[in-house]
Amino acid sequence: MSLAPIDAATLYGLTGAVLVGIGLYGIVLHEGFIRRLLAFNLLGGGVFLLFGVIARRGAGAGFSGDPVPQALVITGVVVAFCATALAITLIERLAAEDDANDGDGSS
Amino acid sequence: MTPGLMATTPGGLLLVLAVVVPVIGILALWLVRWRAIEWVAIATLAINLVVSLATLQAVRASDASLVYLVGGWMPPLGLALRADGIAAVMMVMTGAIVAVTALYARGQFGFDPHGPERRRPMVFWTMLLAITGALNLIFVGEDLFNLYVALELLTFAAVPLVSLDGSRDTLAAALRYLVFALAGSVLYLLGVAVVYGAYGTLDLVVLAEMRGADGALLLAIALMTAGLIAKTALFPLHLWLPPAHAGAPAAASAILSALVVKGSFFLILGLWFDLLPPGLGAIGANGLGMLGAGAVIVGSVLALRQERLKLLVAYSTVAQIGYLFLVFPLATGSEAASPFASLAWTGGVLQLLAHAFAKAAMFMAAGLVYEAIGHDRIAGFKGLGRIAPITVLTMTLASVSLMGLPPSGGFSAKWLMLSAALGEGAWWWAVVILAGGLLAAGYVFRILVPAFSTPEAPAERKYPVAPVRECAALVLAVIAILIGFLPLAPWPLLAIGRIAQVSP
Amino acid sequence: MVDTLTVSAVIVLAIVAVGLVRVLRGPSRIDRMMAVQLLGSGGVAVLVLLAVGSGTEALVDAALTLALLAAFASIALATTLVQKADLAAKADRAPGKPES
Amino acid sequence: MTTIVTLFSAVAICAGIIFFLAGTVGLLRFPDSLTRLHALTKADNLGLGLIILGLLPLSGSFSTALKLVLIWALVQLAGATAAQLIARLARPSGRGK
Amino acid sequence: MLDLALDLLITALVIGVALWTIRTRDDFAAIVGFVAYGLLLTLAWARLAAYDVALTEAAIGGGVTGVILLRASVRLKPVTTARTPIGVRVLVGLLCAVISAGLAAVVLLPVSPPPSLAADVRSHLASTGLGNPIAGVLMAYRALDTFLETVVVLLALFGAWSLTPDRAWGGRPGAPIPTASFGPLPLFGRLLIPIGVVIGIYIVWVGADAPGGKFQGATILAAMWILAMMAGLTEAPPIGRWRLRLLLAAGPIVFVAVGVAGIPLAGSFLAYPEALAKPLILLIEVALTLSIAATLGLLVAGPPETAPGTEL
Repeated sequence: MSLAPIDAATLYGLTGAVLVGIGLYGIVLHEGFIRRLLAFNLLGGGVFLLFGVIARRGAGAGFSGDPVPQALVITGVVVAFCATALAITLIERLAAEDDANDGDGSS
Repeated sequence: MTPGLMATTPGGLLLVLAVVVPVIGILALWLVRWRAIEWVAIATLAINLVVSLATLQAVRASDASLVYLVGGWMPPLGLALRADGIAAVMMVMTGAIVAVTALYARGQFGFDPHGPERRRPMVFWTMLLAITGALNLIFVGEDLFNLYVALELLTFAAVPLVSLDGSRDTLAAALRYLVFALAGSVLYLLGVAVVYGAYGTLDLVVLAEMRGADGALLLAIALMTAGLIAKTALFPLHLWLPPAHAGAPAAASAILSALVVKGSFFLILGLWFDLLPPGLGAIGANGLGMLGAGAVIVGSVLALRQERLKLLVAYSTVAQIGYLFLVFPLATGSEAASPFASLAWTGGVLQLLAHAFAKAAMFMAAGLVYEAIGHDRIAGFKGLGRIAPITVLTMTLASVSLMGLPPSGGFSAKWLMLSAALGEGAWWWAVVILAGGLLAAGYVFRILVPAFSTPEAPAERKYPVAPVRECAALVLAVIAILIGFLPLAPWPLLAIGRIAQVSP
Repeated sequence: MVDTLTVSAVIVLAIVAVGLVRVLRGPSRIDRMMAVQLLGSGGVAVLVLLAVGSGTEALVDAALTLALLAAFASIALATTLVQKADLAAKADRAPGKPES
Repeated sequence: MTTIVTLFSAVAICAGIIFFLAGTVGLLRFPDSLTRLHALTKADNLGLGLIILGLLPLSGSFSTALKLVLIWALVQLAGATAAQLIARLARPSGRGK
Repeated sequence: MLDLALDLLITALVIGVALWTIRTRDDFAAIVGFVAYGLLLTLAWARLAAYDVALTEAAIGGGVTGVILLRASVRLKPVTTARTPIGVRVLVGLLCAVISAGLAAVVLLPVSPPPSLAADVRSHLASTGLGNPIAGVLMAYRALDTFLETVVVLLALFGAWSLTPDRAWGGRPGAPIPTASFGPLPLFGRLLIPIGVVIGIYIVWVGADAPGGKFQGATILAAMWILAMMAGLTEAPPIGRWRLRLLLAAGPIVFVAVGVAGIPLAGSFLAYPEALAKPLILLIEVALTLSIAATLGLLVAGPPETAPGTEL
């Protein structure tokens, strides 16, 4: 085991690691649901980047990257989108309910 | 690589059916006529129960895991499904509880076969089937990413059940649950990435053979465990659970509390006992045990302070989940040949089973109480025994198991864990188990004492309840008691096919 | 030539990145949105520069997708804002409320 | 011949970059939303347009060149529409009419 | 060196935008920052030579996710919350920094040689008849993942629909939109939608042998459908309509049917007979594209808010 060369993969790997920290911080500390959802997506982006770096380093057999982690990222991105859409729907519905309870619908 | 482990076994197709049958049920549900949806769902769940029983029988008969290589592709390239003894037991537990819940929920949520299509029944039955399929996949999945998809499936199915009622509070509870669950999933996925980067495979069996004591594996397991703990609602990440489980309709609460939180727990079990090199996990196992102990105490104390039955039962779930995590220090510390042959392992599985049946019965009973008297404030329970005798009997039997009085599944579980703790000289865990039992007695007697007392004025039953629904809840409570008649010794069944055993 | 195209990509990205200061400063939603739209066009430019530079057809497709969908986002926002403004105007004109 | 093509590409791409620069400067320095919008459309239309124009001779195949033109057309179309909608919102009086 | 400069610029921007998204107090500014993040990630994926992922990110991360977030930001009231005490923030920050450091260590001390399934993927790819290795992973080796993913997408839609107010069940998705025409929008829609549909189909078609595929193509088609709804060119169908439900379920049904047919024909669930592998996979992809496009479109449109038959 030796230190990785400073190349694109390492650079994006470190970025992924930093993004995970940033996203986690936001998920834990933000109070608003929209902001937490954004933090979740930032964190997700970092995780996917790490998969991407693993794929890049696993390039071989004539492929520019290991196709398995790349395929996992595609699945992951779609699932994360669905989660975001479901959460947004829930947030909007909750806000509508709160508005109705406030009496007046104007903002 | 052990060749026998990596080929489809006879009966392996059962595992595919366990995953695919509920999915086909969901698709059918949205395409058949409105008046047929209950029958489609119940038929699907009946088939599912048969499949899970057949799986258990096949595992017992062959004394080995069932394996299916999906598409004929061998891991690590392809995905394998695998049911060992404990997975088969979990499948049967799930199959039985969802099937009984279906009988309990039939005709509920304003279902009118002759009226127009309604939201609540459509959503409830869809999500019930989805939870069944997702849990089956969690039990038989062998690939960490495949399991991630299963976890997401479980989350997306569970969240709409929380907000089925549609009120503001349940929407808020559902949203909070979703945020916890999503954060948990993404942490889990992060661990998956680290595992793939270090080993180039996500298959649990292959990984168990390759595992070394390296930092990447430890980091990955720490991340995945943290994510799964958030989904299991282990103290101190339990805050989302009580409002979510108490706000859902009774049939949904039963499934959420009895089964859904067990899915992520099952994965933690797998990670710790199959992937972590023996000896390395000792500190972590004690840490999990301490969180579990915290959950037992804090959950029980909070349950004691609740005014509403459903919230009390929900806090009781927080406490009972705590017991499950005592397995980690107890089974790791055991001197048995393998952790799976230890008293604590069997005790933990019994706790999981007994809690599932007792808690499902308890939530269903809570729903019936609400229907009978129009509220679930404990202060107003006087004379309940007269108006709803079967329901009160159900609550009593379930309470016996939750407290851990003999004879009941809860008693056997706690007795085995207690013996394990004392056998290892770890008396502090024994103190936690006993204290938890006493606190549980405290909170269940708060319900039962008024229920059995005679009211000043004769109480009246407000609404009629179908006897079949009362019986459904009773059946689950009786099963929780019957589990107590199983022999108080390690089950050989639970050790069948455990990965750590077959690979030296 | 490849180097020249990469240099161009770096320069374009750096330029539009400076434009992102508008996201920070605002002040209005429209101002922030415009900065992202500029980043979108710049991103498309970077992708096509890299695509032609490396001869990767797939990147042209990615640029095509980005071009199709990036502006779609700003249009969706603008549409929603217009709708909201219209609804607010309707509410303003409702009886009992004086025209502002 | 190749030199001329290369020269053409280089000039076009450089011009494109200059328009992007102008767009950014405008976006940052102009006083209000409408004038900033004006600067933005310059970058969108001309900046990207010139860069794509410069890349066309280098694209290697007809289909790639076609896609490049399509990309430009899409950004142009969407940019113009978004600009109109944005302008409608940015107008001080509100929604026109 | 030059390449590294570009990568440094992209990574610095990604991190900067992420920090902005977390730090700003304004919800809308945060969302705009996130949209920029999606755009920049597309560039990152391009630089990592993961072209399929770059396409996915361009379509989903840079496209439709931004749309739903931005729309929500306009509809929601801004929430201002008190900041957590500095001590807690520092503690959480430290914990996050530890996790980042752990991951950075994993990145900086890679296993050598790096583990990879690329050779395995290559050696079996011929039997699937596909040229794109990603498609091979998604449709053959890990077809179960993909099948279940389509169920996840469908379930997310049912979950969103479950939030329909009771009276609106069976109605048309989405908030009632005032039928005012927004000047250039219908014209824009008429011009863009045909082009977008062609591009979407192209991306799906090319996916068998080159970067592209059903999720990316379906997302583009979904975006075009949403555009048509926004421009007032079409209405979302009522969610009670049987044909709509068949469209949503068609993808998973075809997938599971082919999968089950594999048991007698190819010896295993989700296995394809070698001679028919490519046509069968294409059949599944076409069905999935339609279902996923419809599902994603409806997911963005949101649950019905008005009772059936009472729309504007």
